[in-house]
Amino acid sequence: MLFENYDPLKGEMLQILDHEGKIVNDKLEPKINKDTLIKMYRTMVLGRVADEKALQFQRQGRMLTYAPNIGQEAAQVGPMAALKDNDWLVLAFREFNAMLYKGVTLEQAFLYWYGNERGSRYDDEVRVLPINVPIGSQINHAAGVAYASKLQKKDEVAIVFIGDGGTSHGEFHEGMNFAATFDLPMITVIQNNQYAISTPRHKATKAKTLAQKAIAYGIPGIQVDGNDPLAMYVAVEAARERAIKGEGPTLIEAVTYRIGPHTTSDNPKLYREDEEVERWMKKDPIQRFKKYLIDKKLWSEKKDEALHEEHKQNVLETFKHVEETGDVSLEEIFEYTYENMTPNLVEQMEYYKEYLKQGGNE
Amino acid sequence: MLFENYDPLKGEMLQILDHEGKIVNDKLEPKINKDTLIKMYRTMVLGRVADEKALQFQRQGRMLTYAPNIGQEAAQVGPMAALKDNDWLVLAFREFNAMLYKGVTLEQAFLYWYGNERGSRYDDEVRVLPINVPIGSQINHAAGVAYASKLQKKDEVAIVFIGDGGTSHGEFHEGMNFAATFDLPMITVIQNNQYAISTPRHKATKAKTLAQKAIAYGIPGIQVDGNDPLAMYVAVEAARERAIKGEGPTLIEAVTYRIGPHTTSDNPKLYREDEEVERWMKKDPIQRFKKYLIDKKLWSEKKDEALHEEHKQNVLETFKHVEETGDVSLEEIFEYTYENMTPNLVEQMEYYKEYLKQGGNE
Amino acid sequence: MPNKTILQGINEALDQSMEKDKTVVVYGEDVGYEGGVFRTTAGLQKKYGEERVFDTPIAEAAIVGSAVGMAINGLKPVVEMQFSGFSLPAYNQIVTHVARFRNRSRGKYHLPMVIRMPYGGGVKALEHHSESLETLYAHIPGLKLVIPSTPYDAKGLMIAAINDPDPVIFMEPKRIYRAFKQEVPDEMYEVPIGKARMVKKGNDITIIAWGALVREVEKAMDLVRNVDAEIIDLRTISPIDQETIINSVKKTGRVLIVHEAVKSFGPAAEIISLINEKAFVYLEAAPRRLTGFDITVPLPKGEPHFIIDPEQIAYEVKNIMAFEA
Amino acid sequence: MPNKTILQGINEALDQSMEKDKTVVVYGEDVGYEGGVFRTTAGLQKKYGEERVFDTPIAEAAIVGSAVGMAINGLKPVVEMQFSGFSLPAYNQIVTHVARFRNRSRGKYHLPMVIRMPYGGGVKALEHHSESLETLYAHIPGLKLVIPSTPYDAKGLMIAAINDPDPVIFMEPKRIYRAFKQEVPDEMYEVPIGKARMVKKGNDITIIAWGALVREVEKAMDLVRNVDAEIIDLRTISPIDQETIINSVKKTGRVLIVHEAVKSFGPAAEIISLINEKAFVYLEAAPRRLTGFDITVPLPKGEPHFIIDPEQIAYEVKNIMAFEA
Ligand SMILES: Cc1ncc(C[n+]2csc(CCOP(=O)(O)OP(=O)(O)O)c2C)c(N)n1
Ligand SMILES: Cc1ncc(C[n+]2csc(CCOP(=O)(O)OP(=O)(O)O)c2C)c(N)n1
Ligand SMILES: [Mg+2]
Ligand SMILES: [Mg+2]
Repeated sequence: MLFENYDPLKGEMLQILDHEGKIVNDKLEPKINKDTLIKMYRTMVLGRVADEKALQFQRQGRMLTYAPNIGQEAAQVGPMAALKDNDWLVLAFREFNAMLYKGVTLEQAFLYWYGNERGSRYDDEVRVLPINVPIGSQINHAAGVAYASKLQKKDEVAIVFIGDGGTSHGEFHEGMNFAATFDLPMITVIQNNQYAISTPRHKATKAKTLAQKAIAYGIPGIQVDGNDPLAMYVAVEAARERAIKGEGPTLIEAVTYRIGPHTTSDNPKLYREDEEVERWMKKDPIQRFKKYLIDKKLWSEKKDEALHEEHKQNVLETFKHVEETGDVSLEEIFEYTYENMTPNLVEQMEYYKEYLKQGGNE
Repeated sequence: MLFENYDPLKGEMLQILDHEGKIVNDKLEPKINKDTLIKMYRTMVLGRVADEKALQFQRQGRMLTYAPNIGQEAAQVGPMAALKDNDWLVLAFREFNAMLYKGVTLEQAFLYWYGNERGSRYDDEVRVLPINVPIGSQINHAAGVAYASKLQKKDEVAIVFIGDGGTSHGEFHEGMNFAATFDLPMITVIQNNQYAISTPRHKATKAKTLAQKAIAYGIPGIQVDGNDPLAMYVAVEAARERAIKGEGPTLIEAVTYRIGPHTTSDNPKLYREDEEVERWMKKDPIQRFKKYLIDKKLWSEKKDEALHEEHKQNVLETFKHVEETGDVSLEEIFEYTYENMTPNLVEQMEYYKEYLKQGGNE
Repeated sequence: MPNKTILQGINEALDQSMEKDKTVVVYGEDVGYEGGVFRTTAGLQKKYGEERVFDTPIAEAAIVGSAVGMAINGLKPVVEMQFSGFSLPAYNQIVTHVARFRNRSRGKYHLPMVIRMPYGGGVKALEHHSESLETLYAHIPGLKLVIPSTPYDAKGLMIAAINDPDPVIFMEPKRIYRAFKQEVPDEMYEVPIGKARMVKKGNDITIIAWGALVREVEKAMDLVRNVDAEIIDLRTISPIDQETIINSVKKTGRVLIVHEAVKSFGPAAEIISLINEKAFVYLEAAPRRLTGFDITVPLPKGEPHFIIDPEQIAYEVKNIMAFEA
Repeated sequence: MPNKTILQGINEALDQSMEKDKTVVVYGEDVGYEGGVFRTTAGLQKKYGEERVFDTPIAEAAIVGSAVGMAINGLKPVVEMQFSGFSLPAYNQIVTHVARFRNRSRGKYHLPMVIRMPYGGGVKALEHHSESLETLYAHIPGLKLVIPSTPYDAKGLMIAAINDPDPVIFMEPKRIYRAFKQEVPDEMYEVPIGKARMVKKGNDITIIAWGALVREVEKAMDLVRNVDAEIIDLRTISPIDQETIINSVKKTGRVLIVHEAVKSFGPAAEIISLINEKAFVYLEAAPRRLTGFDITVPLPKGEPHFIIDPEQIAYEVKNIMAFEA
């Protein structure tokens, strides 16, 4: 239903909450309970504060590298709120907010960017796959997770994120087609943040929308205002329904913008105008959502200040813990190659220990 | 124009010459000169005769393996007739008729299936790339050829073939998107012969048509009756015009059928009904085209008999030559790895010669 | 005990594993309805249904990548690459994910999965159907690479591979899929991964081979008089069975490694280096390798030059025996 | 002569080659407008236009596969894989096409193209940004594999690679992109592919390295007294310069190979095997290799264990010098 009403080929885009925080589509306004709304908002603010701090830590040489999510909070938190706990989240790498919402701890998330594999070992019950660096390849993982859910008749779906740039990759095509062919319970969210590093979206494909790529797989595709958490919620909720019913995957293009640099090694001034950034800052998802919550009497400026302060302290403290973890031990880099260390690996490790014993220097 | 009138999403398919050999769309009937029409027909019959003989040779243990094209002649010859000599043909592996039309000799084409690399060294002026085994990868080659044509302002296009099964491959996606992004002069023909080995087309993708996959790249896609040489001609002619004008690639789905086995190692009875084959035999492209030519007074049953006989003799004689080529020399398997043989390769070859001298056995 | 081919051994291993363990799924191009282009998976779809045994689109990265996801979510996928040459589109998935998920997630996720692929030459096939790509998998930490050479091992190693908690690349020597039969128990059993097979004890020279070439080595030794060779079927290429190799070389002092893969940077180089590291002082002759030439495997009319036969092995054995330091 | 970094050497080689030869095109992810994530291609798009220097979609198979087509149709493409770890999605194209078009077409088509890729660890990067994948390319017949270790060689080898009629994989040791400067001529010149560089003559031990580790070997030899090492910068991994290696080992009788790539089935194994084949009787000690461990390159907080430093090289040199057969 929803998907038939928003045809990407006709340039239609789903929006419920506009840039000013006004409901522009009250028929579709989702009935989200208060706690969930607050959790959504809290996560977005935490994501924002953590991002800003992480960029600082990196400039201070304390964080290794970092890929900020500023401006993309709604595109991540909206979808997460529409899922169930047992649904799977399959990551690309710019889904900090989604991770936090789904139960990855701030400490784990930071530890990863700090350069420690432990930052990809989320708690046992947290159904989130680690950050996935090779562009596009995560789509196939999600398809497999979803296949297993379906075969085992588990009532769960896999949601997978990818960037606009990632949709050009062969793995995107193979994974989408695989999922569609077997009617798998998968939801793909493209965070179209307009850039792949320095390459603007329009230089990566001639398709007018990324949502229309769904047509190649015979599945619904929809363009959604990715800075509108309510629209993202509604789209994912409908996609989940399809998925659970056995109707297969859905492709959701979240139209958003990467306000910050690609990563801390990137200088966006090389390839885009400040003016463009400012234009998008006016569409800020957090401001918009805050107004909505205040209008609904669920929030206030005072609470907001307190929340920012709370998160700031949380972030500072957490990062302190992260910094205290120090280096990874020699044993640990060997231990996880196989279930049991091979004789060859034992030998290599022992050789190195012997070298260190003889006064070797790391 | 043409492409706007045939929307794959509406289930429209271009046909000009119907199963009975009647023109059903006289506005679109192409004005092909007599010589070209005859060359088209002669090539189709040669392709058919060669295919049938090759299957025989293989059963007799004289041909290594073979992938017949029976039923797909129009899907290949129609496009070739619409091209110019300096256009490039980029092959998958089931384009025997296209190769012959474009100037690959029957002997070369047979030599390949006989198991000799010389069968992929076509004459210097023949702009055909060798048979390409890794499914899908040829699309990227065609995109590159087309890029070079465009950059060097050469008035030429690249046409590339792929099977229905091949459209599921990541390389198809990457190559199509690359070509579309840079508006390259490329034409992609999908020979949708309904099967990828044993896997039917509908099990490989949920897309209702393969032509609609064009939408993912923002380019036109069209479904064409692939057993209609005139429709194929017209579609490719229009696509070529777009390409030469700098408007980019076009995706043409030729709806056809593989009457024979996948290759001589395949037993299609394992996965499809004879009845289905018979149904498609009624749509035979050669019969249809013959009727058209006879109606146009360009052909006669008598000429037809003579042509079959001529081709039969030609095929038998050519294959005799092929069989006389015998084995490939030791030098030859070493010579073409690099422009100059490395010391290592010289040494390996000399070592083996020494072994043979000492009475070694190949 | 009934006699079975390698192909039957593998089919039986898959069948019995699927029977026993509902989480085992088998898929790939044409493996379902038709039962595989070599018919290795024949009968399985009928028996276990279209959800557990199925045909996929032609998309190797999707086949392997989806197996990663399935393994994470409770299944044990056994996927087929139609020929080892067509595993390359999945190489990114195999190297960047299959090999690494355990390490990446510090053990939270691991991937009990098997990637099967017929490999090797001598079957008069088209391009990309004859490669021996052991090195590409053996060089990658986190993968295991297994190659059976007999029906008994084929069945036992496949069962072991499916039960293994780590991902296993399983290369099948297609040239000998149906070449001969051997007594193979009807019951399930495992042949341990990581252990070479002592084909024949001997004192004069150690000959190491795997896959289709093991039998060629055996035939070669019928041609060489007065040389008492110790023949080792490596069986697991990675992790390699150092112990068996080193003990043998310490005894014989001479060694020949035979493989179809091309020579340079190929698997024999690793074995020679291991021997240098662990048994250098025992060497009485320079270790040698008899391998594919450093060229693309020729099409069938040129392939006879490339194929290693018993005569050539015998020639090399004589060369090594004649070596005097 | 002006002093330049490796990065500048490569940039200049590209610039001058494009200036001289209109058929040279340079492209890849972010190489155009921005000039590359390392800025290796900075300035080229401005100078040569968007048609000859351009950004592509994120699609490595398309980048390499289109280069194949361009090379066939008269261009000399120089493409970038953003990091060597991201060359894997193009691995199918590289192995099945780039390496084979000449042989497949019996010389009708050949591919004068270069695939550049920053490689190696020690830059505190995320996963897949630190790999050393030499073996994957050196093992494939039809490819050449070049790795410079100095600014002078970087420029000269890149020019040679672009002029080479065969496809060249050009791995760039990103750790030392800007680490030091060297006098580099402003003119164009070639450093021959297939020839190692004699870094330092010596009599006691042969040390072979390449890329970022050449300097570490030099530093190591400052730490070891009384050992007169012959240091060879291999520079071309394939085709390998047998002559230089073998002559050196015949003189020294002892050898150490140092590389960042993981050990098993890695590049050092080939060198050791060559030495066994050609200089066995000259060996006075077991040849040894000092390499990456057989694990996934750790993230930065564990990477120091993995990185090979001068102290470790010195330790190994002492071990080898102490060897007595
Ligand atoms: C296969 C592969 N190629 C290249 C890269 C290097 N790379 C990292 S992020 C990135 C751009 C991704 O753009 P997009 O998909 O739009 O995601 P965004 O960064 O905007 O979130 C690239 C090219 C990679 N990680 N994987
Ligand atoms: C990458 C790759 N995977 C698998 C194969 C094996 N294979 C050869 S032909 C074929 C089916 C091709 O089907 P389709 O594209 O429809 O072409 P058709 O054979 O029908 O002409 C397959 C799977 C291959 N050649 N390349
Ligand atoms: Mg983006
Ligand atoms: Mg087909």
